[in-house]
Amino acid sequence: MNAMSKSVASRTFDIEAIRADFPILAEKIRGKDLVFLDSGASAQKPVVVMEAMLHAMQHQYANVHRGLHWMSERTTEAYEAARDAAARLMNASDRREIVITHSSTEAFNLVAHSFGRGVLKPGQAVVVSQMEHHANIVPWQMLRDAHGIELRVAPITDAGELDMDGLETLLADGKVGLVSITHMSNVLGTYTPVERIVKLAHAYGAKVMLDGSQAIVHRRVDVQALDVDFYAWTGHKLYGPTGIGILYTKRELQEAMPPFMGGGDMISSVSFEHSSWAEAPHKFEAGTPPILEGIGLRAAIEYVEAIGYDAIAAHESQLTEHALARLSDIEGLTIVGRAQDRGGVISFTMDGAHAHDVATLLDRQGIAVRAGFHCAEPLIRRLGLDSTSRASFGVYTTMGEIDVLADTLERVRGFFG
Amino acid sequence: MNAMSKSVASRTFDIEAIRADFPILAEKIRGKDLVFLDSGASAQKPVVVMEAMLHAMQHQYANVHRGLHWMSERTTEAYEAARDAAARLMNASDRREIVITHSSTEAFNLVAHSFGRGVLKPGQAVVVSQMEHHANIVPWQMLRDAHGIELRVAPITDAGELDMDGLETLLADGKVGLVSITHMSNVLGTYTPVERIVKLAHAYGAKVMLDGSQAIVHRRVDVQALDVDFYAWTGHKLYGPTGIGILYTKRELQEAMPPFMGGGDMISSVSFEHSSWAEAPHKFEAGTPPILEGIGLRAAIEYVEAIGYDAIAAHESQLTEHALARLSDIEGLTIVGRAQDRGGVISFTMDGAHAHDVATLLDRQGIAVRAGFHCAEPLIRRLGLDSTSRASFGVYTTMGEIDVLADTLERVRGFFG
Amino acid sequence: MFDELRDLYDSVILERGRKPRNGTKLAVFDAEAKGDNPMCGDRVHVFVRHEAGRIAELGFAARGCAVSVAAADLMAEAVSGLSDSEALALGNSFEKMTKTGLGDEQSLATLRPMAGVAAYPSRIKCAMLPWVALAAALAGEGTASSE
Amino acid sequence: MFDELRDLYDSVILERGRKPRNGTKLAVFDAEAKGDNPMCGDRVHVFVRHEAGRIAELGFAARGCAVSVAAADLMAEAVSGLSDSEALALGNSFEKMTKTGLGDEQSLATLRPMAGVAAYPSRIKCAMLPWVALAAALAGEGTASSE
Ligand SMILES: Cc1ncc(COP(=O)(O)O)c(C=O)c1O
Ligand SMILES: Cc1ncc(COP(=O)(O)O)c(C=O)c1O
Repeated sequence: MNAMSKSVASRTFDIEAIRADFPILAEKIRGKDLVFLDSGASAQKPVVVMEAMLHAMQHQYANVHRGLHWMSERTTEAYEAARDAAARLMNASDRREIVITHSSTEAFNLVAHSFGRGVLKPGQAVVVSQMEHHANIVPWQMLRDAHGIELRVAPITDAGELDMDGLETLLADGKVGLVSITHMSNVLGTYTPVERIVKLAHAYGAKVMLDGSQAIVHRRVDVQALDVDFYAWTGHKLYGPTGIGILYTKRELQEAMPPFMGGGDMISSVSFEHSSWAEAPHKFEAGTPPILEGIGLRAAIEYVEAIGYDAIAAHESQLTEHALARLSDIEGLTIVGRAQDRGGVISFTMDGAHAHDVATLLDRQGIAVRAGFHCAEPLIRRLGLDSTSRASFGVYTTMGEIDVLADTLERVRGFFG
Repeated sequence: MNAMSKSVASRTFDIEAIRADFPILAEKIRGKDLVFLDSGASAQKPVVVMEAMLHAMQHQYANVHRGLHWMSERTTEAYEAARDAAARLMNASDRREIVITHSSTEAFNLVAHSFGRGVLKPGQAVVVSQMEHHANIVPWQMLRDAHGIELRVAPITDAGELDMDGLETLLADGKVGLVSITHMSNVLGTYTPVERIVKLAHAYGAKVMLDGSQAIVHRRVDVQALDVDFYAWTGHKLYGPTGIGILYTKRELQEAMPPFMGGGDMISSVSFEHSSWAEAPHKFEAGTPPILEGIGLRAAIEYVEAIGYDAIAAHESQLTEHALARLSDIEGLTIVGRAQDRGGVISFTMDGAHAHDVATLLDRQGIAVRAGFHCAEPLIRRLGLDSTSRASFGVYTTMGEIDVLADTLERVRGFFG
Repeated sequence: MFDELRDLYDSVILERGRKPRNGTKLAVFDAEAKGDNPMCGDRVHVFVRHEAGRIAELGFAARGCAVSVAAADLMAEAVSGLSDSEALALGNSFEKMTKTGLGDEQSLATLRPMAGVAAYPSRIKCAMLPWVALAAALAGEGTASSE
Repeated sequence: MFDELRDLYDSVILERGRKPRNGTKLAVFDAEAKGDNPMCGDRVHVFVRHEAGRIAELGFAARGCAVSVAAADLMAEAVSGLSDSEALALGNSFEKMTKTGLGDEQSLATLRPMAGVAAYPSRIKCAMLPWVALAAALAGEGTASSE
């Protein structure tokens, strides 16, 4: 079960073999080859993920954790293997540090409720940055409004990098209990200097949560080396199914954190007067968990591991360099964000052509890009923009696809020019 | 796409054809035929559900709602069709009344947070019953402890029926803002008189939430006829994937309810000072939704519709009658709960044999039943028990399987006797 | 290469999207509202001046795509001289046309260049944004959203 | 028909599960703790009396399945005469045996009938419950959970 397709098991980066693992890439859109440059919104799924989920539904499925019968025991093992895989992928020291959620978004809400209301005290502050996804803004606003926690915003530079001095200034008064910042911007492609952020925040007594929704797709993450307190990501961007996310929570913080949602599986004992909670991570996982999704995610993690982050990162930096070079050559096109350390997510604007219109014209040629706020309205406003178009890459993206994008953008310019 | 298998499209209840739709039923457990009597915990999946999810991953997948490209538009349509299907299944008058969650458990937590903290006032009360699943207990306890809402518990009779006089007594002082009660007990199989509950509660000014997690698997639910305010259920018990649930919310209540979780997709506009919310149902759906799960659930709903609730209910009542007759004949076996109106979930105890031991012995013969609290510890305590064994039926359960269960239980008695 | 796109990007839309004729705030007006498309950032602010119970003039300020700007510009012309209820009825017909691609009523003549949007479901809300704002303005509400 | 099950339901377990020999609360004790298996309802309350730094007597009250009751009963005999740290070490060996089915140390002799539980992963926590409670009792904690 969950066997990796032979093409992946042990290879150097073979783009054609990888593409063959993703059947959807052979689709035609309005008669044109699909050029899928929207992996930053959600990635396509390799056959191994489909097979793992299908195998479970065909041969080995029941509810988990509570069953004493064969199907339930085997399904529990298969599902819990996702926790082990996630722990290994992130180099967590203890599998109990891995909380399985339904998405990154749920992970942020969980921490905002549990750590935010249960551990932080009114008068303390949470710091986010100007380049956060709404998932890392709105839960803190709700915490602020409900619980009297101040929300501070670390500035970014015009190049789209985190302003570390600005961050330090916000930490100076010692009131900050948590710094929650992206590891990689889903708009600008910027990687943030997470080692330095964690050191700095810890020096001022603040815990750190990182939004790894984008980063973990492209880069090796080591939560022990980082010494980070919370790290969140979402399965569907890492070639896994929708409906599952991972929240790393440092072991020593779990005890003080109350549960987020209540229900089955997260309790130790229930009476109407009083209920007591199960041990972490189960305390944070109420109800029937995402069983099939866990089984699919484990296959996705193993797929990524088999390719290896070194190969993934090398491929991505090739693509990104090429794309930056090609797009920079297009007259009237402006690349948004110019961070030193950046990855395969590129936003741009075009003079005289609104991002929506650009996206629609690209779509007509089979090219899928995103346009708009990218769930980061404050960042777009900070940059003085109304919207951008965004191309984002996956393991299956080719140099040829970048060329198709660039060539087509030239023609879009002509259309509106 | 999502075409129903020919065997289902238009038939009377043909159990062999139905069983052929569930490939897992052909599995052997420790060399014995699988007799899966744990559908109440989670049901098996028909081929149409697998095919729908697989088709999406192979041919038509992207993130939804925000995309301007073909894959995103088509995936949005396919995903949103789940909302339409759920609205049709429950006879909701408006598709916007259907909130897509990740489980029943999330649905209860959503209502406890949003309606509970946002609409109910400290000093008001919530009523649950003695026969609730933990998912319909713990969120209200958390609401009680955080928000000063009283939690009242409606009694049940020894037969395992709701004590309607007891319920009315709890409502009498007019302080009750919400009555949240199961539509069908996951332990006793009892159907509650939901029409009467809704009328009674409304007469005293209370809203009503029903836990339909079990009921909707077996019985037609008409939210308009019931005039119920909230109705929750979970996809994996209705032959759909894990990681998706449905919360019906009456249109006129949505406006006053604040969001539960914050993030992408649930906002109208975000700035650091202030964010405004999208319209319902999106206000209640933060982050990337369960896209593949929605596509799978729609196929499951269509599967159930094609068989039809009349046929399902007739089959279930045959099974239940037969099972009650056969099990009653076993010496030392006690059926727990004897409600007049009951369905295909049967709990029992056996003299001299603990429920775990019974379950393990049955498992050795390939028979999957559940044992323990069934996430309803207060109910088990109310009945003066420590645990029960539970057999629960699905559309694919046969009379022959009931006989295998009964015959094997006779032998279990011999083993421990 | 984009010939297929002429269905949506009719030359009228391209031109109106680039250089709207009615894209100015009115100095004098008696109704106004903002429309927002929260998912993508399109915004339009609509100003209306009535005379003798009819819409005498409509101006707007818009930031957005060619489709939403052109839609606003054509709307300004189409509703001029109509009563409020006629304008709202026209909005309904227009919405139908954006969904079906069909609409041969005489009243839709000015708006017909927008019919191609029907082939692009996610762009329909761009076309509807100014109409949603107009409805809000006529109803005396301050803001509206086409999401 | 259940012959295959003799691996788990060894006659010792069946007998001990039904009529434990040490299943009584101690009148005099110096350590005690409750163990809970929250998912299924098994409960055991363990009482320990020490003499000269060694466990002189262990009694318990249990409500649960044959496996957990038999495990408690055998544990009571196995730890008698051991120091606390020896008892805890034995618990570790026992846990290994329940997971692997293997354990030929002399110290495990009394407990060996429980080895069959290894074939039933979800029942391991039943076998471990009394040991978890014992550890809690020796550590001076009031309750423990084998979940
Ligand atoms: C009656 C009842 N309510 C609620 C639930 C919770 O469903 P889920 O675990 O899918 O959230 C269940 C099933 O576990 C149930 O049987
Ligand atoms: C940086 C970042 N954070 C958080 C999220 C939220 O992920 P999800 O929608 O799966 O919860 C996303 C993706 O949408 C993202 O790109």
